[in-house]
Amino acid sequence: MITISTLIAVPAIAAVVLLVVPFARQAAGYLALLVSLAVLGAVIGFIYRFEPVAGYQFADNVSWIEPLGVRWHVAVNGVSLAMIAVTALITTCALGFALWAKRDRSHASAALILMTEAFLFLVFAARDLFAFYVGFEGMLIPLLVLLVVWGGPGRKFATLQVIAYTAFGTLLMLLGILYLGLTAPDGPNFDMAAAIGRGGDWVFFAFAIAFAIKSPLFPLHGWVLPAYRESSPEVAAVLSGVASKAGAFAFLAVLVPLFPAQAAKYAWVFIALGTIGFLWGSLLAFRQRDGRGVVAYSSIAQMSFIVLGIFLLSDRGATGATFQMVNHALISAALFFVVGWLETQVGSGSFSQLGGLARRRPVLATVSIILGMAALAVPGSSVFASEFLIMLGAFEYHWWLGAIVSLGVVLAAMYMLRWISAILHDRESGLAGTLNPPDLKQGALLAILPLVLVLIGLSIAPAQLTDRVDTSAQELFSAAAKEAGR
Amino acid sequence: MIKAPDVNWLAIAPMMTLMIGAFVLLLLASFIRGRDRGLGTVVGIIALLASAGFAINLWSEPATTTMAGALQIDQLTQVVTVLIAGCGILTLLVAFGWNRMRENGAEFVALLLLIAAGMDLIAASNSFVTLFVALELFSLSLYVLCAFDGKSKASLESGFKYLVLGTIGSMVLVYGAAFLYGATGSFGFEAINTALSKAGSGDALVILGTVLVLIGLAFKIGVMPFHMWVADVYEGAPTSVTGFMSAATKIAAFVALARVLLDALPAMRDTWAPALIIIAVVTMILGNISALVQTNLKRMLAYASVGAAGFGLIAIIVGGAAGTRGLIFYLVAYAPMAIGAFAVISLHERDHKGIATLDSIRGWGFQRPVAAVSMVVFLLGFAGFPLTVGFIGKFVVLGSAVEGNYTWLGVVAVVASVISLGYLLRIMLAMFDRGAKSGVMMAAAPGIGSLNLAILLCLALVLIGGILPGLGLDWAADAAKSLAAGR
Amino acid sequence: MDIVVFFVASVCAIASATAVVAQKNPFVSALALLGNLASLAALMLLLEAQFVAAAQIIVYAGAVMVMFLFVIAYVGPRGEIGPGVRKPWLVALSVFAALLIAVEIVVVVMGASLGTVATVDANYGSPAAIGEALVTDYLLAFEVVSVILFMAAVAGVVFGAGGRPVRLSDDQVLAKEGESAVERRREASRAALEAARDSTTGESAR
Amino acid sequence: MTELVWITLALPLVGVVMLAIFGNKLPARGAGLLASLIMLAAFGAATVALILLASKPEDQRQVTETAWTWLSAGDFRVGFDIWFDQLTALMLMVVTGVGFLIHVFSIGYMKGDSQERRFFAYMNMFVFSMLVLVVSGNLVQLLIGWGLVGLSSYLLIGFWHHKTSAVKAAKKAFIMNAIGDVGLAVGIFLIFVDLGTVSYSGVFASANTLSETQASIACLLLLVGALAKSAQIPLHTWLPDAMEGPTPVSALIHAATMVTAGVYLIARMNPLFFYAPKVLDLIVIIGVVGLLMAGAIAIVQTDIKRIIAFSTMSQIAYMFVGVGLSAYWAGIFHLFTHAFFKALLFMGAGLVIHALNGEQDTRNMGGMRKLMPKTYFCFIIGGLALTGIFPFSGGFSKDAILGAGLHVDSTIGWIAYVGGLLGALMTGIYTFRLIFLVFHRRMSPYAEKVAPPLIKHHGEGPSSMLWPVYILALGAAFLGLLQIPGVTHVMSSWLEPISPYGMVEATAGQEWLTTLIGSLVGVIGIIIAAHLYLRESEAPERIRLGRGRLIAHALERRCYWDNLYEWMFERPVQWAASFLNRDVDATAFRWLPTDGVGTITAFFGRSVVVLQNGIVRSYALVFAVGIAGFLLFLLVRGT
Amino acid sequence: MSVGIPMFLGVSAILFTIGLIGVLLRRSPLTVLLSLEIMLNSVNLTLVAFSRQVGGSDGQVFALVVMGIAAAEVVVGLGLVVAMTRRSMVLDTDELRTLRG
Repeated sequence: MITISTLIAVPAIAAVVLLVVPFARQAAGYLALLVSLAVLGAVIGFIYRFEPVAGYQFADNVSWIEPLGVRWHVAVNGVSLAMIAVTALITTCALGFALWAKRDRSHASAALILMTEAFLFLVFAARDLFAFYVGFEGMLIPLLVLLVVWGGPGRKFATLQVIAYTAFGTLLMLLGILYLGLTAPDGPNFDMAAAIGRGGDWVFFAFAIAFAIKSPLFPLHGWVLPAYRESSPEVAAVLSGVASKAGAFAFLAVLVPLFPAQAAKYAWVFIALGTIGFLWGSLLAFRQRDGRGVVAYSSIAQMSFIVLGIFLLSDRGATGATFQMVNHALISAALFFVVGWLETQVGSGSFSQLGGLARRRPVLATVSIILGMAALAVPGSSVFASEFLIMLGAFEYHWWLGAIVSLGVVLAAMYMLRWISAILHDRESGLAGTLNPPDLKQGALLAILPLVLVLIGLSIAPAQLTDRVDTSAQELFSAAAKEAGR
Repeated sequence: MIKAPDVNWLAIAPMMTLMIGAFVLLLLASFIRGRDRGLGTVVGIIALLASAGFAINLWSEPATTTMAGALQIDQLTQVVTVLIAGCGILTLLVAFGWNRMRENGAEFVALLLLIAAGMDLIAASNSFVTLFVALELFSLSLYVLCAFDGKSKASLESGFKYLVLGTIGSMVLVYGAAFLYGATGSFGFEAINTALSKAGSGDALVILGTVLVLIGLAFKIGVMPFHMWVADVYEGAPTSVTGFMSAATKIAAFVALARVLLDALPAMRDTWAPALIIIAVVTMILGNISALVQTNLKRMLAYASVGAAGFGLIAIIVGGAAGTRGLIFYLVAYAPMAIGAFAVISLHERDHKGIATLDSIRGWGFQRPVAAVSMVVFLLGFAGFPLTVGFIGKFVVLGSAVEGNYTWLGVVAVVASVISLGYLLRIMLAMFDRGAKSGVMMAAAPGIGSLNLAILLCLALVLIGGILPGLGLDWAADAAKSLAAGR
Repeated sequence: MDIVVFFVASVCAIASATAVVAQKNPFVSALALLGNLASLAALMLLLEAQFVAAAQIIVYAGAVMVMFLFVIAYVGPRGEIGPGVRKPWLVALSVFAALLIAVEIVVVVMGASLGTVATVDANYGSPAAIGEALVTDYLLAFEVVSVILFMAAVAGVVFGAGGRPVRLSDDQVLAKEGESAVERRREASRAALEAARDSTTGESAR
Repeated sequence: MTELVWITLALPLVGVVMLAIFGNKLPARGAGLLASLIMLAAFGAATVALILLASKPEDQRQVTETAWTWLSAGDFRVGFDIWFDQLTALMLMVVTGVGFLIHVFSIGYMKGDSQERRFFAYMNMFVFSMLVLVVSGNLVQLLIGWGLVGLSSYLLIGFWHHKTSAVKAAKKAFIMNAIGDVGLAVGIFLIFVDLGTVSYSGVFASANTLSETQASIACLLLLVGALAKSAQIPLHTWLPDAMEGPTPVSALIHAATMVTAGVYLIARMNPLFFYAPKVLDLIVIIGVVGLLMAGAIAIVQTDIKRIIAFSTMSQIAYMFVGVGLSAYWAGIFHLFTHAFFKALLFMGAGLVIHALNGEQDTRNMGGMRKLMPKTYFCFIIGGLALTGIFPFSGGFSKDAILGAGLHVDSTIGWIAYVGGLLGALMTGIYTFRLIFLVFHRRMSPYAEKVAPPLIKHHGEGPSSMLWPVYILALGAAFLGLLQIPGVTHVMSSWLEPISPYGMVEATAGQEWLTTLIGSLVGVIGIIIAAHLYLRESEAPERIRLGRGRLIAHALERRCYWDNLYEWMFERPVQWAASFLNRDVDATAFRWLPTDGVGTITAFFGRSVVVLQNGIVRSYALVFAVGIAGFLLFLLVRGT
Repeated sequence: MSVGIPMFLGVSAILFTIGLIGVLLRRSPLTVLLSLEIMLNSVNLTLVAFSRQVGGSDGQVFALVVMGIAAAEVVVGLGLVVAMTRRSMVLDTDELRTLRG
């Protein structure tokens, strides 16, 4: 029987094996891919076994560090299972892309990506604050090394900025976790269930800042651009696709249920920041000069929007936010693959070096347009469905909030169209004109295609996802909603 | 007829083993010439293992005092003994390939054993007299070890600086002890505690004594503003010694501080707590900030250890069961990381045949991936990342702060920790700098095997301690009970 | 009577200590330290610590100082050679800080309510009493001190090992310290030799 | 019956998928044939469905069916629905029928373009999107169709993506439509918040619970969507630019189907608009202003397709007037006839453009009558229908709208009536100006050089291009007969049931009167056009530079709407984005918390280690100062 | 006994300070070591004085221990000075500045 613990352990162990055993170059990459595929299969198994009812399922709960009252308690509900599934998918694609891109020291890079996956699983499944923290901060380690070793030319400052920034928030949260765990009524107890409602305002904000940085929520987004710009595409995909979701997920699955009173009291803060961030990111994405910049700022916008959705403390907000997390994960990962492909083929992601690539490259054009259109939430896309839910929630919160947020959608249309045009349209110019890259095919396409297909699937029947997460999401915010009198 | 005091030989066996080991080694070395290195290492490791063995053997024994009450043999002593023995063994492995070991290996190992004995004595000390002699035993030997590399002027310079400043520190400590003696009539910790808890804490003489003692010990720990020696000495001393110092000295000095403040001077908390808070805050922030601008790795890590010492002070300030356990575990956790990091630097110095700087290690990580990855783990441990023992150390200390309503100190520690990332990451970045052409020639330097072994041992300890720290925490909790505050 | 002895000894102690610090020539400083030790021994006698006072003379004057003098003779009785770092504010701050410490301690000890001085019997401070304490209550300290002294011997071996001493040639000194330094060094070593000769003759005369 | 609707809906999607996946394996012609055949099949299915619907008793002519729950969150559930009633059936006919003809036309028009398969895939996708829009049974699905047609329109306008102007136009259209989508979405939110449902049946059933304010705001927001999609003031500026797309696209999307979606929306939501009479009045006013403005602008344009585009805008404004007057059937009727005659005109224009090797400027045309007599003939029919001359189709439908204005007999009604007649005059002028410029007069040097050899080679066009034109010409000529005042009333009675609150329908007398006046006005317009443009004369230029120069300038600059938007939105947004990015974000959020803090700390670090100067006595000094300081602090504090 | 213990303590404090000033101001390593000896002695005086005050022998024993350690310290210190001389190092503490920053 595969348990959640196995799910976490398999990629972790595989990572260690890959690091230690000297495999031949390609073999390591394929092995990692195989492992991640197996994990993905197991996750799909979980999805089938999952019952869309309240509460957490598939729990593993054993003592871990007895003297500290730390337990290894992992379990999933609909929301976390959705995130785990998307993590498994994106990791697989990232490994595939890395294999295609022929990264040097492939065994190490693959191992680190698998390690990230394991940490992310832990974040999404942990029901113990200590374990949660281990995952939340631990995932920085492989990402850090990936950034340091395989990063772009500006990786030095990027690494410093990213790690210091995110670690700051995380460490603040550590204080909060310690408070919750050590002041438990009967001895130290880090279980999340035991921490509900015990934290004060400062603990709440310690958690919130950590999550806001990771998400990233405006105005704590300074690390995003360097991180996304300097990491290799598959790492950027994992980073923007799922690692950042850890923050938003934690808002929904940790912060809101653990601090119902504060969540209700300070919801307006996050709604305000989310709104500003949504508009801010959208507006600034419009002025970026390269593909990564646009994806980075659109991520800021989207993540702020997700946080906004979470703090609406309503069905629409929470389900929409979960859904949007999945969508944005798929889209930003795929966009990074496209950008990464462009960079390998053209040697630059700068808009001034691109253009006219739609000619004679139907696959690239189709993929880019599908992704772009999904990103700008063209009605009928899965992003539209999720954004629709969040906006509806915003509208239910207050009509003017819905109205303001709507502005962001228009801005999103503007920057995504600019992205598509800059890559695909006009005459071939710059390096793209000189190098005349081939069409997107085989390896890179295989990495992108699953994401696109899942997006299309979710567009056709988004209820397949929302039905599964609805109950869980409702459970997460219901206490806070009650506090808020909603 | 003077009746000599009873001696519990079993209880003092760990220290005795070390001292006897030192004598025997020197004796043997005078007969067996030219085999200094192997002989020293073997005897040293045997002695250290034996001392650790004796200490473990004593673990379940109840706490006793011996040598006419001069020594207090309890679980804290045992933990420290085992730790110091571990540090010693690792240091011997690190030092094995070092040139000086061929010439004066026996002396080196003998001094190391004496230092270890001194440190064990500190952990067992029950009065200022014992504390002082133990402190001097290890300090004086350490001055010698720092200056051991006679060919290097930097080494001599560091030894001399350490000596001058260290002596002032010792004098301040004794001076303070004298005032406490004058006020209470005794050097014994328990007697002082009894007298002070009766008399109250307002007496200027006692305050004077407390402050001077505090400063003397603060000097030994190397916290601001009494840290000025640290960077220079760490940089100048032979790297194996630096590693040993950063781990073992810290343990000894912290245990001394804990014994003095928590056992002898709990009544003076109003005096020393504010001082320690100021020291801790300043040290954590400025120590790490100073490290930020360094380019010499040993120096950088020296400042890092200053910062880490400030962090350890939090646990003493908080006190209580949580604080003392936190402190002891933090020391346990810190040791393998520090020794490991300096071992890697040592390896690099041998590869590079020169000092380790951010420039010299550029790209080195690709040549020695195992060592470099281990270094990354150690550095992440310093920064307190999960799955390293450093995280658990940080966890328990911060936990004690939060529990003891010193959360704001925790926030300062967090800020300091983030600053520390600034330089820790720079080391990693430099090691894995793809662009740089490493000028290092990978000559087959001697003794790399034992060095690698030491690094891997440290790595294993750091990781195991990070993933399954339960046992260590139990030990720390038991050892904490040896302190009045820990009960 | 006690007061007179006290003041004389104190003034001697302070004066000789000042001399130690103030003298340019280490040789002279070392000799001044002898005076300081002697004055302190006198003060200790006033405090009825006969054994300690005796040990002070024997250990310090007899052993430690001799060692000092040997080394001073060995390295040459050079005073301060290099130009040094001269910053007036550094000096001022040093003196200020040291004086501040002195004032603080003096204020505290002078104002301390020490209570009555304990009455002691004749045995107090005698070699017998101290000796007994050393082998009973302070057996450990006693033993450890011996280990430390043993360690110091090892240290001597460590520092003494290696090649023969290298004296700087004049050229090297010149290169290092500039022309005037050579002259200064010669001057200093001559003076030191003079002083050494003086002191030994003086002592034998006494 | 519903199966047939599903089939109709699914067929174009199948076409898209097949073209996307197997497109590369098909021969070049195959793509067009496949797409057209699919359209034919869809048209057939839609026709059968219509017949089946008509064969039902009148009270059962409305069917709904849900395929699956599309989206759910709490009590919010949206299904993928069809809602099949008289209006839907009519729209299906227009979309598939006209769509089929245009597909066929495209086979010839796009021949030789290397991107044919992509074109037909997009075209099929557009049809699918439009069908989703019209068959939807709930507002969210409507919005999906709404957005997807926008997307298809974007793709097709920018079909020739190597042309910068085309890409720009596509983006502009998309963004304008996105604004409309958002307005519509917000309207839907409001409806859901107020009524708790988004399905048509639910909304219609509970619309009476809304207060007038609520209903008005909701309808206003829906109107925003309608205005954007139908290119009405003030969201109309994209339509003329959209003519950068291939001509069949203009015919299908920017004349026949998509741009009329706004009219469809208002007609569809009429039970809701019933409770917002002020909004209906507003629609009329917007319509009147729009039809006058667009007509006036059309008079001065020189690009053949832009003239037709402004004409389209003007005609849709008529439809708005119609639905605004609650004469929904009249609006839809005009939509229906307009689809034919406007597609006809576009295709005719396409033939001309084809014959002139892509030239669109009327100044480079002239005298084409002799070269392209069939086209000329059809164009004349289309022009007459557009001008609304009795008995061509446009006349009946337009006069139904104007007659409704007369019938209402209120201020708004009179505004609509008079404005509509004035619009008819302009329609006459610009339509025949276009015809005269293109087909009459002397051939321009360019046309003389290019056209004859092409015509000689191809004829007026391949049969696949000509036959659709003929069929459309038939429709344009005779479809008006469906509704001869006082004689036939197929349209009004067929559409009667979609409005539970009844529709405005003029009496036969009013209609005949309107027809008389309307035709008269149209003829006057034609005469004016003939006077000014039939022969080369100085008159237009004199007016342009003389007394009418201010108006002419304004009209040539399209009444400054583009400039207004540029200065009001585009530039401020760009400026703000640049400023925020370059100055605020880069400094306050990117530099300050990361590099900034780093720089500051490093500076402090360097200051701190200044003390560490290597001199042991200064270390001792720090030590001494520390001792002194702590002693002082703690002694003072402790005692 | 007519001289109060505080007087002795005061003298020892002054001696301590003088020793400290020596360390702070003098640059010759030998003088610095001598200054350290002064500090040691002053501490010894304090110990002895307090021993008299308390009436026990602990203070005196401690003073003896300090003395012994001082001897060892001098050995190490002087050994270092000798070693430095052998390495041709300039005997001036201000010149010992290779380690800094």
